[in-house]
Amino acid sequence: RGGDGAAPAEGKGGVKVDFGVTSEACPQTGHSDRGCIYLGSISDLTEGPFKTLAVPITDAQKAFWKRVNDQGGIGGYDVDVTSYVKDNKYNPQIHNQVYQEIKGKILALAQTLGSPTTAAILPDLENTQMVSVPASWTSLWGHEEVVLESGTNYCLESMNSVDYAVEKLGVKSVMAVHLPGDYGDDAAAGAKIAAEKRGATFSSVVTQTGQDNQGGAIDAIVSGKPDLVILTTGPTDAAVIIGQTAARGYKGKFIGTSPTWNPGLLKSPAAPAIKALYFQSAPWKAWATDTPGHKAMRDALPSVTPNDGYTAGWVWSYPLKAALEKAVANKDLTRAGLLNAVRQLDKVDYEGMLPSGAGKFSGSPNDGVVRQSLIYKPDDAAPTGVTLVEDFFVGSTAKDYKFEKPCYQ
Amino acid sequence: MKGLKGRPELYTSYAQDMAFLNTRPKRAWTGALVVFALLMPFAVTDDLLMLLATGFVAAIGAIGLNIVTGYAGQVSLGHAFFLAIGAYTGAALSGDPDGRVLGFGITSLPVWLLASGLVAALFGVIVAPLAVRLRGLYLAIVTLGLVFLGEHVFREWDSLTGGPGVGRPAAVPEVFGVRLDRPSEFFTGPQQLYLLMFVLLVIFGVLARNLVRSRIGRAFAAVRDRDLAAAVIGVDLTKYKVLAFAISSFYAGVAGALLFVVNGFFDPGSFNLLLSVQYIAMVLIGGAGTISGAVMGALFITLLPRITRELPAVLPFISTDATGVITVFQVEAVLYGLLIVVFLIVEPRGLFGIWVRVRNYWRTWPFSY
Amino acid sequence: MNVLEVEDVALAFSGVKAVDGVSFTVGAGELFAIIGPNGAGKTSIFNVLSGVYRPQQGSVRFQGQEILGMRPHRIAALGVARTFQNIELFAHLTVVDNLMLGRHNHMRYGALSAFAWLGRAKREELANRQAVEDVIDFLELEQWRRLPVGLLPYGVQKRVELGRALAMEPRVLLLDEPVAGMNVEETEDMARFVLDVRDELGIAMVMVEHDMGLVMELADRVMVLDFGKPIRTGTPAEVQRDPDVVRAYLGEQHKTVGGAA
Amino acid sequence: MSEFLQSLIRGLGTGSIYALLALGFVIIYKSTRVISFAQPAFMLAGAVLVSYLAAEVGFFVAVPVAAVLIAVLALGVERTVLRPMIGKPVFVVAIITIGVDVVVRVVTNAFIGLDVRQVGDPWGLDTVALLGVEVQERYLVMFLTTAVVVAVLFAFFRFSRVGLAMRAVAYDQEVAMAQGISVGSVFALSWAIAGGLAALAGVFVATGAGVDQQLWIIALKALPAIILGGLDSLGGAVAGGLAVGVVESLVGTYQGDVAPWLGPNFALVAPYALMLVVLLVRPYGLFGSKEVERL
Amino acid sequence: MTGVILFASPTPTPEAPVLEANNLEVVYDDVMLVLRGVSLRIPEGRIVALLGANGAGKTTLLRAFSGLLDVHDGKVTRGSVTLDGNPIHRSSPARIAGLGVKQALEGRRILAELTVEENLRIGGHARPRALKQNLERMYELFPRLKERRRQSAGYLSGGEQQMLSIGRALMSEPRYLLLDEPSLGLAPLMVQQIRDLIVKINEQGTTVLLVEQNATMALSIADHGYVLETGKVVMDKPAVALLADEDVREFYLGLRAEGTTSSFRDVKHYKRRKRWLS
Ligand SMILES: Nc1ncnc2c1ncn2[C@@H]1O[C@H](COP(=O)(O)OP(=O)(O)OP(=O)(O)O)[C@@H](O)[C@H]1O
Ligand SMILES: Nc1ncnc2c1ncn2[C@@H]1O[C@H](COP(=O)(O)OP(=O)(O)OP(=O)(O)O)[C@@H](O)[C@H]1O
Ligand SMILES: [Mg+2]
Ligand SMILES: [Mg+2]
Repeated sequence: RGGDGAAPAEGKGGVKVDFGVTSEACPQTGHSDRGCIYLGSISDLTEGPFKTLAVPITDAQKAFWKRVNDQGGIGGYDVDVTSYVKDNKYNPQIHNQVYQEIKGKILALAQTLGSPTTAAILPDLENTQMVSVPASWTSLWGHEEVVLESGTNYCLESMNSVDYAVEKLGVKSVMAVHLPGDYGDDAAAGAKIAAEKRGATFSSVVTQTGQDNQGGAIDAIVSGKPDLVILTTGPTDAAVIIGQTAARGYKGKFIGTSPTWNPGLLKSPAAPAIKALYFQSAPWKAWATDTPGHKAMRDALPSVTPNDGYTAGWVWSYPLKAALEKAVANKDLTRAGLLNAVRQLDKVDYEGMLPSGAGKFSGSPNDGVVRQSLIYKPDDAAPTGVTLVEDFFVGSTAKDYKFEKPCYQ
Repeated sequence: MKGLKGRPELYTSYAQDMAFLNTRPKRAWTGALVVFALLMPFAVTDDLLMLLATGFVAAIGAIGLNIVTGYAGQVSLGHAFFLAIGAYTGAALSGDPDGRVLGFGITSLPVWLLASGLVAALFGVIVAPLAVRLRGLYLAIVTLGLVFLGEHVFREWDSLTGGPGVGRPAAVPEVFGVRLDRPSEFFTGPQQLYLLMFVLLVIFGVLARNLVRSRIGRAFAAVRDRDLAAAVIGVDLTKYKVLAFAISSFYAGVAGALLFVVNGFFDPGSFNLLLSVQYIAMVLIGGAGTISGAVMGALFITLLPRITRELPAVLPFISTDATGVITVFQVEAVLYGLLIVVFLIVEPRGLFGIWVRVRNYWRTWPFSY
Repeated sequence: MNVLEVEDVALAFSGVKAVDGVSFTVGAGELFAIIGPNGAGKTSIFNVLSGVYRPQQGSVRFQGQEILGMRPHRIAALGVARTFQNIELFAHLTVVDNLMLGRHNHMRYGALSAFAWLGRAKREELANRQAVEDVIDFLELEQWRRLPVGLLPYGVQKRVELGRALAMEPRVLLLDEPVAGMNVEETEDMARFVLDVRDELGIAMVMVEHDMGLVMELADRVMVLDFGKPIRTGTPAEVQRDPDVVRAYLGEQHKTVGGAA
Repeated sequence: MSEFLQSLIRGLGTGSIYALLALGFVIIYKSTRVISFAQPAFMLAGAVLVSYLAAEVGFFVAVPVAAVLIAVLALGVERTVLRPMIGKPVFVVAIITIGVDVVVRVVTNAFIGLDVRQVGDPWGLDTVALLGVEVQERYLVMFLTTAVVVAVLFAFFRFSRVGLAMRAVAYDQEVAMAQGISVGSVFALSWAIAGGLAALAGVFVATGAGVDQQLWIIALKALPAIILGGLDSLGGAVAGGLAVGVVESLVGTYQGDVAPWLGPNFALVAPYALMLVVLLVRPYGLFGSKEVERL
Repeated sequence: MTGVILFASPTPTPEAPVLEANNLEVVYDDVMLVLRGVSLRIPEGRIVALLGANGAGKTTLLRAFSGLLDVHDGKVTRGSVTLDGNPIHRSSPARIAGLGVKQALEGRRILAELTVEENLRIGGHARPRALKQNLERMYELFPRLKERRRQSAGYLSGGEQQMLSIGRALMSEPRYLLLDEPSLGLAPLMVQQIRDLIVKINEQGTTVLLVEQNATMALSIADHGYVLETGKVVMDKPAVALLADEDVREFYLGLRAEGTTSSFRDVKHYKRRKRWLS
């Protein structure tokens, strides 16, 4: 035995199905008349570095699909995202193991968190036409057919940040301080492109996660004195870097990407420095924003501590919903059918959470990629600790940038 | 010997006594195990096969660690380093020459596998002089230093490793022109990889078993039990410590090169303290100083996470909800730790100890006190 | 010809003179005893002979070859074997394996051959196993053969240690307190084995022992050490009458022993 | 020059955290011959506990209370998990402590939640001028606290019979028992002290930016420190801890100019390189006691 | 202090100061039955000798007295150990040592990494007050140890370590001292000194249980003696009576029936036979 050669079969309403779709009801939704679409999630749920993002992401997705089911499901099917949730501990090998465990039982992945982890299963995703939603914003995904990215990526976001800083803050020198890998390197690549285009000097420092590991970065900032630091680290790393450099007399600005932020930093000793020097860039608007999508999200998650991890998990889910709907309409809910549906997606209804036009998976990456991002700044009063200073915008660098390959390889 | 069931085996020559499997039950057990293992691919699903294949590879690595730590008594926490050397040698040799990371396109498994072992062994020889000078935990932690230094190098050297958070493809398992990770006419990729790893484990297991019952194995044990006395009866301490490290690293290199083949992809962050510790745990949980113990330990540690993932389902009082204060995943992680703790408290001699106990029980049955 | 020639050896540990100008020779087939108070330096002399300690001065010639400065395993390979005051067996190994370790240097095959366990490795193992069985026979160890030595009674362990040394086929055998802690019966057995080794195998021996009955009866010559210095060397009868020896070592209450001598 | 001094002082500051951590390891090692890999978890738990307590009772009450509570926790672990292992092979016990670490850490993580938690220390990132260089107050506090703790520990081991008893227990438990030493109490005491020290160190680590789930990793810095200093030497732990801190800081400051080819972040592994070199010259670290062997 | 002292009453009142094993059965690892109902009395103020072949269970008996069976996975499965009538076989070793029962472990068991003096001080753990004075006493007894006081004990010669081991046991001025083969590896002169020492401390009030292979020495100072064979007491007699016993003379004293020492050269010419085992 072994192998996974499920033959396509006829499912509910004449829809063709193969993996992860049953005509029996989902175990937890309570709609006994509907069939069930099983989606898997592989996330960083206990010990890994991104746990604090991963848990709200996973929660938000659960809420998102519950709302879908409550609103009537998808063409006679409910969606189950709770039966096959696995912990990857942010380790590629574990990621692959748990993926292998669940892959025969799911139609698609509602979440695959992290880049090296997702890279470990990428060939398999492609071979088996497994559509998947990433939990990361790297520019590589824009070039992977089976991966449904939402919003802009680290690379373009950082271009915008540099453009913003050059225009609004008069910045002349830029330093990217970043974690290694797709996350940090992708952002650094974008920052570099923008800085060069704008005639600002550019330098780059790799650092590692962990509070006591920031000495090198701090030394580099203090001695390099750049006007702007593009920060792609974890939250406590950021707090240490901003706090310590400020304590040592640094007066330039920082712009960090979304995983760099945590509202708890506003209570840290670094808070004064953070309030004075820090800006946050974002691919979409924060938790408390007034759009139909945001409102639906807050209603679906009534009693949680606001955190933009929820926002991310929620936003990321829209394209998969759209693809499923299209696949059902096509009467082909097989993996191949779902991938086909993705190829037909011209736009996705993000209920106002992303600018219109976002979610074009049908054309070339350069066509489809979202270029808008936003700038926030710390604010004690705001629910997730940040308040908007610059609404969706596309800087001149990003606007002209030809997105033909991932920024960083 | 007809009708003498239960009597100790009688030997008619020393050759028979010294044979590889010197008793009938040993032969029977081994035969049955091999047949069982070979039938496995037809009985279980691919994901389990992949896990077992990984377990077999881990077993090769654990045997290697057992040689230096269990037999020669030099506790090494540096195994992850040697695994990494093997992994990168194998991956680079067989890698795509036009790829993003270093690759030489030599995809033939026997070639890169041997090379991985040899390169790792070379590093073992370089490191071994430390072992000649240091003892016990000092050696353990200094070899741990290797892991940290190695991790640093692997993070920085991204043209080889792809860099942290990115990684690179693993070695390509091609045997006589056939890619074993791709499905063939009769078998799926995982089935082929399972069989490949099983065969390799048997080969390396037999080799190791031969080694440890040879004069070299005895010399290792002497160095372990009391090195001063070993020297006085004629064992060259330096030579055997170096040899132990070299052989152990060879095994680690081989295991490292194979370890990610099943996975297809690996990240330089994989070769950390935790990995070294897992291998030490395999050796200790299996029972230090036995080959079969190392294999059992490796399978146990490899399968443990899977077991802990299945456990909550059968324990009704644990909610399977992914979120909440204590989630099922935290329960899994805690179980992993707890199982190791409880296991070692109950049976400090490891799985092999349990096996010996069971065997002794039946041997003296019905007279067990 | 003398098997062993020790000349003016001196060894000190941060000021403590453990061995202080010791010279002696051991002839072929001779049983030479060293006695002396606790801490006189007897074991230290053994440690010098087997290369564990490096004396500050002196010379040790074994079969005419200078061995001072050689590492222990080299000296062992030349044919110097010993037993230890505190049993130094490999507790987890069986009697057979302990004895096989004694034959370590009688086998030459290397790691590759060991992996394969074919040809040379197998042949050498078998041949040496035979030699080990001879020793087992000689010392009547049959019933313990396959037991880890750690489980054996103290007296048997001492015997295994002798066996391991014999398995090395040495030219000279150093025995450090071979009957310490043994009861009468075991002492008698050990004495018998020592005599057999001399009579049947003709190996020269140096023996350190506090059991005067044994020393006086077995030794051909005795050297008495005090504070690292030899104070008297001679036949057992001469030595035990020496007043210095009585004062430093035997004590006034000591009765002359060894009727045969 | 002032760059050097600043770097040095920062190194001594973080070094004093490493010293506290190293002391915990050494105290357990001295009495059990085991390196307890549970120390990182206790450190994390201590910091988390203070982050909860400080809000209620204030930082200065919270710290000692947390140290005591973690000491009690460590005692409990010792009692349930380590006590049955008395006399068992030390490497088996070490692996058990890793299991303990996982359990304690995962449970503690559940209390960290999504936001970075703060310990509410009064120093923040404020600095004072000292000898013409700006020094963060918290580094001074760490350094002084460590000095006091070390002095107290030294006095304790010097003037009580416990220090010697611990060593006896470490080398031969049966002998120790036969002399009337209660091995259990010695174990318990060493685990409790080590737990308290870990908690204290955890709080100090957290003063800069807060507590997150990765905080425990810092505890591994104690490993090169204890080897540098010598596994069984309290003085060595302090010297080793400070050396690791200073080396890390100085390498961080200057390596970028002197030897950029070593790669950024070499400072993080520099202590291990230093440890390797020192051990080649002194196989038992700077102050460790040599294993005594003779035939 | 030689001479025969017969016990006044065979069954003394339970409160009488005495360390006793009553019908004691001890099992190791749950499977090895080592003591099979041993009864032995050590009345206060006496020297009691315990003889027996290797593996007879002498050390095991001492462990039962000092509470150290646990360390070896041994258990008392029947019978009891009582001190002045109170059972102590469930007490911790630390407590028993606190009550003044002290075992000098077999095989010296020096703490090699500690200095000679630290080893002695560990011995005095239970009696911190008299530490200085006891140290001086030991140095007087063993001048050799004083010379080496700052040296790591592991480097001492075998005999020096033996002295240290005895000295360490004496440091706590125990009420009951259980000595396991104290003369092992000691030079003849030293054996005499140890013998005299035992007599002396006994006169000063320490009760001694002496396990010895050197039966001549042991019986020459003991009041009473026991012979243990494979876990059973096979003889229980006043020391003089043992000295006169034919078997004891042959098997423990190495004397022929005629009273002459046998020569090692003709060991194999006579056959040993233990009459008490018949
Ligand atoms: N490695 C060493 N370091 C320091 N001192 C040592 C060392 N080896 C031996 N000594 C000292 O040298 C002296 C002689 O020791 P040695 O072991 O040779 O005595 P011995 O004659 O064998 O005594 P015994 O009869 O008690 O065994 C002793 O005082 C001992 O303390
Ligand atoms: N820890 C242990 N576990 C199992 N068996 C043991 C243990 N210790 C001793 N024995 C066994 O118990 C028996 C009695 O041992 P014990 O040490 O008490 O004898 P002994 O009379 O003191 O002998 P010796 O004269 O050799 O010291 C022996 O057969 C021994 O093998
Ligand atoms: Mg000696
Ligand atoms: Mg005994």
